[in-house]
Amino acid sequence: MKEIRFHGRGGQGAVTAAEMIAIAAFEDGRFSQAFPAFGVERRGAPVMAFARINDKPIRMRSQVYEPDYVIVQDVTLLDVVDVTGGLKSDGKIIINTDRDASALKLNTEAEVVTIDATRIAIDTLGRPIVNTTMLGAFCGATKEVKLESLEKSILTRFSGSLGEKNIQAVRTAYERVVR
Amino acid sequence: MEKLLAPGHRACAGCSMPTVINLVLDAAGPNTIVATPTGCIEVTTTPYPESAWRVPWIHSLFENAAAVASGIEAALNHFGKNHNVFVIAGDGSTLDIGMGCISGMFDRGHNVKYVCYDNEAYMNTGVQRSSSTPPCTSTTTTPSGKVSFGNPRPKKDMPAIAVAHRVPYVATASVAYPVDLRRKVKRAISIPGPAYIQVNAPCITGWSFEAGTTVEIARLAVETCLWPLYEYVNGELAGVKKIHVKRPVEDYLKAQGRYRHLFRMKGGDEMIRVLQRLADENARKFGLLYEGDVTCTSGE
Amino acid sequence: MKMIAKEEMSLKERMARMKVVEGSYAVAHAVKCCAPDVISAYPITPQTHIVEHLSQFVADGELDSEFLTVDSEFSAMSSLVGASAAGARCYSSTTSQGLALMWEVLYNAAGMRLPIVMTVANRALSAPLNIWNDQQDSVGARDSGWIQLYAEDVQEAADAIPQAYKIAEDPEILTPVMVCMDGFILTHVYEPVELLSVKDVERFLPPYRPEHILDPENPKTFGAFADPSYFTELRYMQWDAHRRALSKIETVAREFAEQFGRWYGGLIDTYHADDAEVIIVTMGSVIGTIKDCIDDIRSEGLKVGLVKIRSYRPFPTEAVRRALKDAEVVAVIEKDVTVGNEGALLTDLKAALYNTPTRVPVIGFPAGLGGRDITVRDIRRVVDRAIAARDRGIEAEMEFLSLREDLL
Amino acid sequence: MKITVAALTEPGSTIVNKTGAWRTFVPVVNHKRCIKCSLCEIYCPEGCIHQIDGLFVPDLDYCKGCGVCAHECPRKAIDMVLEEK
Repeated sequence: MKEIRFHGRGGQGAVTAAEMIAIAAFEDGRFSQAFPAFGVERRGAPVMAFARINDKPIRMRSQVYEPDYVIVQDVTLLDVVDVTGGLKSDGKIIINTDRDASALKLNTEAEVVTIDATRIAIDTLGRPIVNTTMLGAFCGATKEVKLESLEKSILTRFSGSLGEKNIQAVRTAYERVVR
Repeated sequence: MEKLLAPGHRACAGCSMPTVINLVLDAAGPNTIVATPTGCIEVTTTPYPESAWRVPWIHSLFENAAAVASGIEAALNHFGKNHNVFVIAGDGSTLDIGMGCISGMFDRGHNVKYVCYDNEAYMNTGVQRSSSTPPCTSTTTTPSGKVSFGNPRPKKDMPAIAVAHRVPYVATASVAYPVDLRRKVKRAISIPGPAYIQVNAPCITGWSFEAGTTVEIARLAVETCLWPLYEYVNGELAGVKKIHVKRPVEDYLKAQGRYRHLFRMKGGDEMIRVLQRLADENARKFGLLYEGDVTCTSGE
Repeated sequence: MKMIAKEEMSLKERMARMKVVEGSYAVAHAVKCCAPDVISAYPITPQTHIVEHLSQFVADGELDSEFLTVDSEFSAMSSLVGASAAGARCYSSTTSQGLALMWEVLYNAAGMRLPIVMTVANRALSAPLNIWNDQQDSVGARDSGWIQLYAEDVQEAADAIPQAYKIAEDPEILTPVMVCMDGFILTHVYEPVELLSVKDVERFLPPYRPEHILDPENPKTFGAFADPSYFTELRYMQWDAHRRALSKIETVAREFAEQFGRWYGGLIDTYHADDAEVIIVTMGSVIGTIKDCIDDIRSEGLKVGLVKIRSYRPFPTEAVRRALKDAEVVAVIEKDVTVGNEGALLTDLKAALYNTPTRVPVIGFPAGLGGRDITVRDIRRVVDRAIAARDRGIEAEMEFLSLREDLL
Repeated sequence: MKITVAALTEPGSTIVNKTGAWRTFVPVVNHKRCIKCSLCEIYCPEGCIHQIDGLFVPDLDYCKGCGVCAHECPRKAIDMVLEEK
C-alpha cells in the first residue's frame, strides 16, 4: 500500500488533489482512498489531506503517519509544518518552489523533487492554483498513477477550456520531472 | 348537526376552548387535518383509548405543532392531496416554547392555518404565566403579593410577529363573536400560505369568573378594547370590529379573580389606570370607535 | 452464508461497477434511490454534504421529494413526524448537537411507530465544542426506541439506507431506524463504491403503504395521551417490535446480499472470531483498521478475532453470546463513555454474558473521543492489555485508550 | 378492547364518556320564549345542544351544567335548576 500526504493552505485545493489521485488510481484498476485532515481551517491556514493506493480493497482508516510520498503545495509551509515527518527514507517529497532541492536543506533521506508549479499554473491557468500542476509533478516523479488516468480524473472535476488548461499544466509539470 | 369535536371530552364545565374548536371546524369543514401541541386540548380531548376528534388529528409534542403541520402539508403537496391543515394551539405553546417552529413554518410559507386559543397563561399545568399573560395579572408564577401586582410585563404581540413574517392573513378573534370568528377562518383558508388567528378564550379556572359567564367575559374584553378585533391582509390592516359603547376596563377586571388584587391593594387603582391606557391605545391605534361614540362609565 | 455472493463475484467485476465518490454522496445517492416523499434536515458539520447532495438532486429534478429547509434539527424531526403520519416516506440526517436537539422528538417518532430513516454522521457532543468523530451522540440515543445500525465503511452506510427502510416500514416492526456512520472518517472520505440504482432498489424495497394515515376519509387520532392503565402496554409493544427486528434485520441483510452480493453481517459480523483467543468487539469505521491489524497479529502467531456490532439497538444478545462463548478474553473498543460509569457497549456486552456459563474476562476502552485518531499502535495496545487480563487477571476493567497522561 | 399500535384512536370515541354526571345544575328550556337564535347551540362547550323537531334541547348525557347557554340566551329562555339526582 502506498500512502500520500498533501500539505497545502486552505483554498489551494489539497483535498481536491487527494480526491483526484484516488480517482486516477482507481482508473488504473487499483483501490484507493482519499480524505482530508478534518478541521475548521479557513482560507489560508495550513491544511493536510491524505490518500492511499493499494492493489486490494483498503480498510485502514487511521491517518497517514509514515507516508511514501509527500506533496507540498506551498513552500512557505516548510517553515511552519514538519512536512517530512514520518516520510519513508525510500519515499519522495515533491515541493512547489523555484529553488533547487539542495537549497531547501530538508531533514529527510527521501528524494526531494522541486517544481515551480506556481509559475506553470500562472502561465497556463492564469491563476496560481497549483493543485493539478502538482499532481502532474507527482505523476512524473513517482509513476504511481498513469498520466492518462490522472488527466481523466481531472476532467471529471474541470470541464471545457478550464479542463484543457489544467491538463496542459499537468503535462508541463509531468515533463519537467519525469525521468 | 353533529359537531366535529364530539362531546364526552374532559374540558372544564364552562371552558371556552371546545367552543373555539367547534367554531373553527364548523368553518373549515371535515376536509381538515388538525395538529395540536401538548396542552389542555390534547389532555381533555384524547385520553386513550378515546378521542373527541372527528377530523384526522395529531399530537406530537408541546413545542412542535407548527413543524408537524409543515410536514403534513409537505406530504399532502407531494401526494397532490387537497386538505386544510390547521394547528389549534394554546398560547403557551404558541407564544413561548413553540416560537421557533412557528417562525420556521411562517418563513417557509406553508399553507397551514394556525389558530391560537389564547387563555393568557399555562392552564394545563395550573395557571402559570405565559408571555401572553397581560400585565397586572395574578398567576401562580406571577402571583400578586405584598410587593407585586402580578405579571410585570406587557403581553407579547404575536399577531405583529406574524405580520413581520409576511404571513398573508393575520387576525384576532373572540369566542364571543362566533360569526366574525367563522368568517375569519374561512378567509384564512381562502388565502394561500400561512395564516395566524389568535382567539381570546376565557378560562374559567385560571381567570376565576362566575359560572356561565365565559362568553360574557370574552365580550367584555372586546368592549373594553383590551382585546381589539382586527385583520391584516398582506401586511395591511384590512378591517376592525368597531365598538359602539366602549366600556371601562374595571367592568372586565372586576369580573375576574385574577385581577381581584387590583381592587384591594393600595396602588391598585394606578395599575387599573395603566390597563385603561392600554385599552385606550388599542382604540386609537386600530380605530375601534365610531365617530362621536361615548365611553361608558363603570357599570353602565 | 457469510461471504455468500462476495466470493462468487470477482473483485474485477465489482470494480467495474464502482466509482470513487465521497461518502456523503454515496449515502445521498442511496437515499435518492429510495425516493423519500419528504426530506427535512438542518445543516451541521459533518453531516452537511449529505443534505447538500440531496438538495442538488432535487434542484436537478433527479429526485422528486419535498425538501424542507427547516429552522432547526428539532423542526426537522418534528416535520417528519407530521409527514410520516400523513403517509410519506421520510428521511433526515444529522449529528451531535443536532441529534441532541432532536432528543424529544426521537422518542416521539419511535413511540408513534413512524418508520422514519435517518443517517447520523457520528460526532462528539460538547462541551468543549468539538466537531470531530466519536459515537457519543447516537450511543446516547440508544434508549429512544430507534433501531440503530452502525456502518463499517461507505458502501455499508449507503447500502444500509434501503435496508433501513425495509426494516422500518415492515408492518410487524414500524420503528424508525438510525444509520450511524462515523463523521468525517466516512462522510468525507473518497473511496470506490458500488452506487445503487433506482431500478434495483425498487426491486428490493416495496413501496411504503401505511395502514393508517392522517386522512379525512378515515379520521384517526394520532398521539393520544395514555395514562398508567395503558402506557406500559404501549411501551411493551415497542419493545416487542425491537425483539421482532432482531430477525428482521438478519433477513433483510440476507435479502440484500442475495440481490446485490454485498454482506456486512446481520446483527453482528465476525472476522477470524471462530478460533480466536482474543476477541475485540466494536462498531463503526474503526473495524477496517482493526481487520488490517488482526491480519498482522495473526501472521505473528496470535489468534485475534473481531466481533462487529452492526445492530446496537436492538442489542444482539444471543448473537454475541454465541460469538464470544469460546473466547479467552474480550476487549471492547468504543467511541463513547458513560461519564459516571464506563463505556455503554462494555456494559451492554457484560450484561449479555452475565446469565450464561461463559466467564470470559471483558475489558473496555473508550477510544477515538472527539476525533482522536485510532492507530494500529492503539489496537496492538488493546490486544496486549487483553492478553495481560487473560494471563494475570483484570487490572482495570476500563481504560481510556491513548490518554495523554502528560497533560493531566 | 385490545390496545392499538401507537395508540391510534377512533374518531369521536369520547361519546362513551357521559359527562352529564359532572352536572350540579341542569338547563331547563322554556321553548315558548325561545326565538331559535341558536346561540345556545353555538356557545355550548360540549356541542350537546341540538335542534330536535324545531326545539333546542340539551343532551343531558353530556351537559356539564356550565350555564353558558342560560347566560347567553337573549330571551332568558333557559334556567339553571339544581338537579335532583
